[in-house]
Amino acid sequence: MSEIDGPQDVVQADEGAAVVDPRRLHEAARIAEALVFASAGPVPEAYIADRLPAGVDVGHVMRQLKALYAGRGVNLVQVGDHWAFRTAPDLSFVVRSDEGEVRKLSRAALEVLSIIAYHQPVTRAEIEDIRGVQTSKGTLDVLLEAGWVRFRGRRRTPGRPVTFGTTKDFLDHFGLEELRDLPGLEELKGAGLLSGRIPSNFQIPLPLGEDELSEDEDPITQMDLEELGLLTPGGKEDE
Amino acid sequence: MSEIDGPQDVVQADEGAAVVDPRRLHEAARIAEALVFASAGPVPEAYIADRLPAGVDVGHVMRQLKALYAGRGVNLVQVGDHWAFRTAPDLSFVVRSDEGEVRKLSRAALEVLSIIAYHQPVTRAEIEDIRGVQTSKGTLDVLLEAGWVRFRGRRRTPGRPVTFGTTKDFLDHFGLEELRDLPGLEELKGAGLLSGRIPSNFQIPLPLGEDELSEDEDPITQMDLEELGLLTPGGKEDE
Amino acid sequence: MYGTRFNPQKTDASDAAPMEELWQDNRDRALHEEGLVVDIAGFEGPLDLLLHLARTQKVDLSRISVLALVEQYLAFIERARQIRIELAADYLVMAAWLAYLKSRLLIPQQPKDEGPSGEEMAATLAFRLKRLEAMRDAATRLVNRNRLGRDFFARGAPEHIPTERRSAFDASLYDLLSAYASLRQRHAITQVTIEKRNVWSLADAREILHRLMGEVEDWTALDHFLLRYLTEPSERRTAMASAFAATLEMVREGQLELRQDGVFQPIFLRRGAQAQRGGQPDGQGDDDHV
Repeated sequence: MSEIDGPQDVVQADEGAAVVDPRRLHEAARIAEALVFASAGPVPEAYIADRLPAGVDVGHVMRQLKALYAGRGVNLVQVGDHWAFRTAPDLSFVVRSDEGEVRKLSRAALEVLSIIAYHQPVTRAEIEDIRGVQTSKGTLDVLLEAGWVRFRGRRRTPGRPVTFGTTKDFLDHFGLEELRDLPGLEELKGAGLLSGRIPSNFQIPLPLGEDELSEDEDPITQMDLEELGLLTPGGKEDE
Repeated sequence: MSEIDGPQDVVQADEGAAVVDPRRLHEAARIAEALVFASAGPVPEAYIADRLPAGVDVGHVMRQLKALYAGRGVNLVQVGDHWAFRTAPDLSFVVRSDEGEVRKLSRAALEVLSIIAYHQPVTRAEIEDIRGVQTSKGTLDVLLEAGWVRFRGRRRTPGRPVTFGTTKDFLDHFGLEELRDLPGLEELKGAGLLSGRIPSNFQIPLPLGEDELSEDEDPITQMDLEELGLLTPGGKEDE
Repeated sequence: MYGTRFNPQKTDASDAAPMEELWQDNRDRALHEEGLVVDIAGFEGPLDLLLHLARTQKVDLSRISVLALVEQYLAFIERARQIRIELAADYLVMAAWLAYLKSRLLIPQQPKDEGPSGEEMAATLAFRLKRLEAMRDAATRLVNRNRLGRDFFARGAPEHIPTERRSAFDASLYDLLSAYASLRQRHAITQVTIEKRNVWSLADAREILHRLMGEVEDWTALDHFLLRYLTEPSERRTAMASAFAATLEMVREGQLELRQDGVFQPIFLRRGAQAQRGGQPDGQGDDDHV
């Protein structure tokens, strides 16, 4: 028995998993491990699945691997529907990266990033409404360039404004498995602060021009975060 | 007991190792693991030793870690007096299968692609007019090869020039539901991608959808392609 | 009541693990009781200022006195005006709205009154402040999470880049859009410079007139003067306008005389008394020999 105290004791048989030859499963785990370990960026689960022996459930394998690495210096983490190995955060005192500093965000950029994360999909006009100020040029640019924010689609309202959302890199960077893990998301939702609905129909005017597009108004399918409840049911987005 | 068949059974107590608190040893192994994982190159054993808790024998820890990873998809290997993680040799086929395939699109190709996206249907002459430089055949070939650009039709003007457009794969790759989701002038400005210093008559076209032919456009036929010599099987790219 | 400094990032969690310097633009958002320093530049718009004022009430945002808040804001704006600080339009618009809100809150609503009641408006304001504050807190919590490249790390020596894409090429939408935007922008700006050359500045016109003066003894039509410069039809209008404006100035200096026999008739000019004496104007005549 190893003094190093291997992680074997935390691994439990996954319920409901198909009964597969253990050697096949072991081989699958080795392949998954190698694929994710060899990559710096998160690896799509579907990509791993394609490379596993037939009949092996990728989700099952990944959950087992995650448990296997849970107490170790390197952890297997989920980033959306991707997987990545990352050093354990509590070891940050000893591990230092040679590559420069983590990107610093201006106060405004950070605020805009949070608003996009919690309210997505969200238009620029809505961001400005929440902040009560025009978004200066370059703020969104910085977030787009960092790869944390992306154009998601268009809102099905007059003018069809473009909506913004966060990316997989955003989740990866902030150590989030999924958007549900955003700190305080539930409380904010519970307090009605993410609904975008203001209790009365009155709005404080913004004196300067907001986004106004006069392009055509074909319906578009909106990517759904509805499941997350980040979208107001019924889609009254125009406050 | 894990079905994945954890590596515990291969680890053996190292003979002659000093008796150390197992938790201390476990912590040392975590640190060593994280250090080697995050490093861009093989890590000197002395470097690791410096970062381990006092009284822990680095050689002992590394040998144990090596044993721990021996049967796994990733192995800890010794290179002189340095340590590194490597994909298990028998799995290199999984990792290398598509190595080196992904290339960054050149600046010129990005420009041409974006012009085709926004201005489609667009002829080569028009692309050159917008860019102000000649477009090498190689650039268009790269885009055709990538599967992002296609021949749409032929313009009903003298010479019947071929028109270019984007493909479904283009939309998929860039996460667009439809061409109309491409941000317009106001949105590019709002996102800081276009500065305010543009003439008032500056316009960004609304691209014509994939399946719509414009009025002065004929659908392209197989014959056209052959006649034009544009169907080079295998796509000899000259970039 | 303007006493405290507002440093949202330091209110909580300041004793938690290594706090990063959160903001690049850690501007001093100080408001002093004396009212001598009213630093509007420290605020990001009127809502931010209102939130700051609300925080000084030191109560839960849902229980702030909106009326008191309105008065604080209006007093702040008033003070800023007294010491002649230039206020952005947003602040004044907000002040007007708050003044209206105040009147709504003070005067009981008439039965047939249209629009939201003062209470509804106040609730709206409180909601917006609460939401902004919530987003501020969320931002702080977000940025203090363990972060990739600072607290946890990726594989330092990756062995491959997995890709699901059939495409052998990589590019993001951002790459695409920024390539397009900068390309179009580059060309748009080039065009602007070309157009600029088509416009005669006053200085240009003056310089040309100076050069031509030696050649003119008697009354000559302005058109004739400029004939050689007007090969490009598009330049005609700007050349005439600038040249005429320049002649007026030169007439004032006595270097030219100007005559027009009737409306829409040709404009004639000849050397003025100053020029005949060989006097050069000081000032703008510095670059007349090219």
